[in-house]
Amino acid sequence: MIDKTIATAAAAVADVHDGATILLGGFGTAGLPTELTDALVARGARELTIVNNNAGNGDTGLAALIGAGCVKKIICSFPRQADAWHFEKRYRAGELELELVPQGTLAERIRAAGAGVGAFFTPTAYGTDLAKGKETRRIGERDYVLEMPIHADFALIKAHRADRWGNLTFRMTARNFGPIMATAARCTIAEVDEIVPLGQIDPESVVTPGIFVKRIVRVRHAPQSV
Amino acid sequence: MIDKTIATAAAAVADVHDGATILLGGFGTAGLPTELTDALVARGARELTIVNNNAGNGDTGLAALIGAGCVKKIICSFPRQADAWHFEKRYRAGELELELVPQGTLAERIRAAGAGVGAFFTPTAYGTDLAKGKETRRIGERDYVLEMPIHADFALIKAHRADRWGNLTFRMTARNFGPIMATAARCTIAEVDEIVPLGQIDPESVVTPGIFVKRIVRVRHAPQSV
Amino acid sequence: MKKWDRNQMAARMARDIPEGAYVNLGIGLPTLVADHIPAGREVILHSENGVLGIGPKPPKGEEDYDLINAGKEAVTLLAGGSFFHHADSFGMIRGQHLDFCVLGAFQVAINGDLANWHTGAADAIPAVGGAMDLAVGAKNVIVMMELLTKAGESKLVERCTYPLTGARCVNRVYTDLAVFDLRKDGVYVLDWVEGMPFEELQQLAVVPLKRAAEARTA
Amino acid sequence: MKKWDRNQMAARMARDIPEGAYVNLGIGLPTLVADHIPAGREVILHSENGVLGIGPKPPKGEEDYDLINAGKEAVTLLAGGSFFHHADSFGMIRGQHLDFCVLGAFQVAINGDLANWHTGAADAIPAVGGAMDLAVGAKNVIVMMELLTKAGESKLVERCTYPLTGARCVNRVYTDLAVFDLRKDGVYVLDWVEGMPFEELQQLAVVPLKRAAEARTA
Repeated sequence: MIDKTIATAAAAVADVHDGATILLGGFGTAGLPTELTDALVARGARELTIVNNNAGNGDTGLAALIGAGCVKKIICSFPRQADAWHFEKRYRAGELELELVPQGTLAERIRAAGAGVGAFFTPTAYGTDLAKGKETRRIGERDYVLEMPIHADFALIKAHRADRWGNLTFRMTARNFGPIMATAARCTIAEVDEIVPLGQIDPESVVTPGIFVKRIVRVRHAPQSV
Repeated sequence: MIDKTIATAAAAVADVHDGATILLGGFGTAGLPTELTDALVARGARELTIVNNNAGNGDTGLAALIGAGCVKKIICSFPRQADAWHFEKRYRAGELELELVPQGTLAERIRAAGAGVGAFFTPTAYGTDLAKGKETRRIGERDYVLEMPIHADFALIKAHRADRWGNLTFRMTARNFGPIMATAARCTIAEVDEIVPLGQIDPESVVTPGIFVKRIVRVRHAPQSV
Repeated sequence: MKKWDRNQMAARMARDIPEGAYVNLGIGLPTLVADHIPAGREVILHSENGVLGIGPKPPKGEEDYDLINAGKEAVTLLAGGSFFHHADSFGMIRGQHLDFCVLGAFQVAINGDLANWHTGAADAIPAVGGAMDLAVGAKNVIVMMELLTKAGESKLVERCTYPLTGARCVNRVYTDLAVFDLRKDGVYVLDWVEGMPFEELQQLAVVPLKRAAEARTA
Repeated sequence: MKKWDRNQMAARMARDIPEGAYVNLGIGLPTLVADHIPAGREVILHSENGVLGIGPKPPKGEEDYDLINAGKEAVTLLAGGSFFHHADSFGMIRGQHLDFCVLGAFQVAINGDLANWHTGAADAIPAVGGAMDLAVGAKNVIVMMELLTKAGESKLVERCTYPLTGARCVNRVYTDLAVFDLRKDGVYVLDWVEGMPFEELQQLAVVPLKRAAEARTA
């Protein structure tokens, strides 16, 4: 019987290796896989490349991972935040590489990796500093920049409900990067509020089919509001 | 008040012009917008380019449109069927242009048009006759073919439920090309089994948000089985 | 002469959004536009983090931070709203399905170039978010900003000196002094504050202005 | 020597699909594999028209033609199944998320080249469907075919003479006479019908064969 449930977040991230590229879900606090991220900090793998919309803030989650010196590179769209001090300190010290990507290009590069697209032309950032050094092309009446997929070793995401096959639903805007990140990693791990019996998720409403999910972990804390 | 409902299929396709490119949903009989297609035959616009997975069969629907001499070109993945006689006759007579596209490339080209992607590299068809004359590139360890988006003037699709904002859900595998076609046309028209009050479609389960839909028409016949 | 305040600017902009429009409102000043959509006019608000049909702010104490806008503020969802993932959301943007996006700006050039993501300062942490996607994507790219910097320099310029967010993308600029339509043959003033002679506006803006045919006369 | 019949071929193939595998079965012979998955083994079937978790055929009279497979036959959905659109479905395929696809073929070359979409006849209506996507996409591209044409020629060839569906993509070939593993250093026979000397198989197949270390002895 297929059962993708893993007992603990620690067990779910136990094979994250030094040098891994990790897609980390979430926008704001919505969709942040907080327990998996904590487990990742505890795991202590080094030289990680992290892909997230932001670069961590405060002292928890991604910021803690950066603070612990586990991160070599961040690929994100918006690292600047009032309390992004862990990122800022290491970035200014030259200890942390930053690849700044427009948010939609970030999403599309992740989606391209999951969908087997080798590269794509996007109009975003054409004529700006973020397109410097990149191949461009005029197609029809628009100018485009060539962008490459972002493949990853692991994706850590937060979903709402799962079943043992790994089918997922999300909660409102906590969906954000989760469904595309799930497609782009060799090993996708989802922390979820609830694991329901097979067949209880309406097949019309499955957002991420289980084919993209290797491991599910039920969170221990109560969801912030359901 | 926004209300995208149109009273009849005939009214919904009344502005389809000669030379239009039309995305036509459906795979098998699932998701075929039969009433809109009938209305299109009655409308009688000529020199149409039709994008569908197949090239019509029997004497109804797309086959009738071809039989009526309305179609100049078909873009599809699988025109060969035992009863695709209308297509076959005109194709063999040199009266109908065929652009044969692998099914996944067809889907991705439509999706690219809807998502503002200017072109993309796909591994599909590399090294085959269907990639002849196309730009290719080795990226990483795979070889790719460059493919262009398919933009359209109209998309005619079949959905299950709609609300007055044009939000759509689909029925099982009748979903097929509908959601991506809806994104790729300047004017998307959906025929639906049912129009429900705003708010009755669960926001987590909307498959096609109304932003992609210009007109909805309730079908007159009963759905084949609900 | 009295400048338009932030709410007046937002109301002036909101007036120009037609029923049924799909609109993305940027963080800050543009967010105010939502409060000024004329009563009874249905406008569908998009946020790039994956939601269409944003409603008013939730009552205090009822915030659910799984339902937020791009500014990470708690919002509500109207009946008819929907959720989708980031690739679909930016597909909507890049694919030119939004009728309007309303953005803040450091500078707008008369050819429509937009600078709103980076001051170019060497030590600044760069951050772009969805600005570049919105700049190339929306059918109408609208800027809302004060016309002048604190130093009194026009932010409507011949050519941007700050790094670009997008090239030739801005259609219209709503400021505290006037509304500017950027057309191929020049900058047209659609409206300006009462009591200010057009000539004074011209002096402040510096870049050459034309009166739109439909503009009110001062 | 008795050739394997279609059900035996399907059963032989099904045996090699592990629990939890995601599998796309092509039209015709490959579809039979579904009926031979060993009892108690959960295998999740995909169809490129947008469904995962296909169950058995519906009872006669209960067909719903909104729920079909790529062969346009009515199917059912298992608990745990899901529906998605064509771009997502082919993203799964192209993105190498399927563990196996099982296809028919006109010819397979020893380097893994596959020809199954077009005979190359000048007057044939060309039709490709999802074959080229599956050929480049699945982690394991499996062919099921009779080894010999009606004229007695091997369909396992040095080089395909029919137009290719995909280059160097086939991993393994299940035939009515033997199972072939296509490896970098040659074609390995994993299994063959009882009562046939290996030498006879070699004669029929023409292309040079090796016995896999794990192969049973005849």
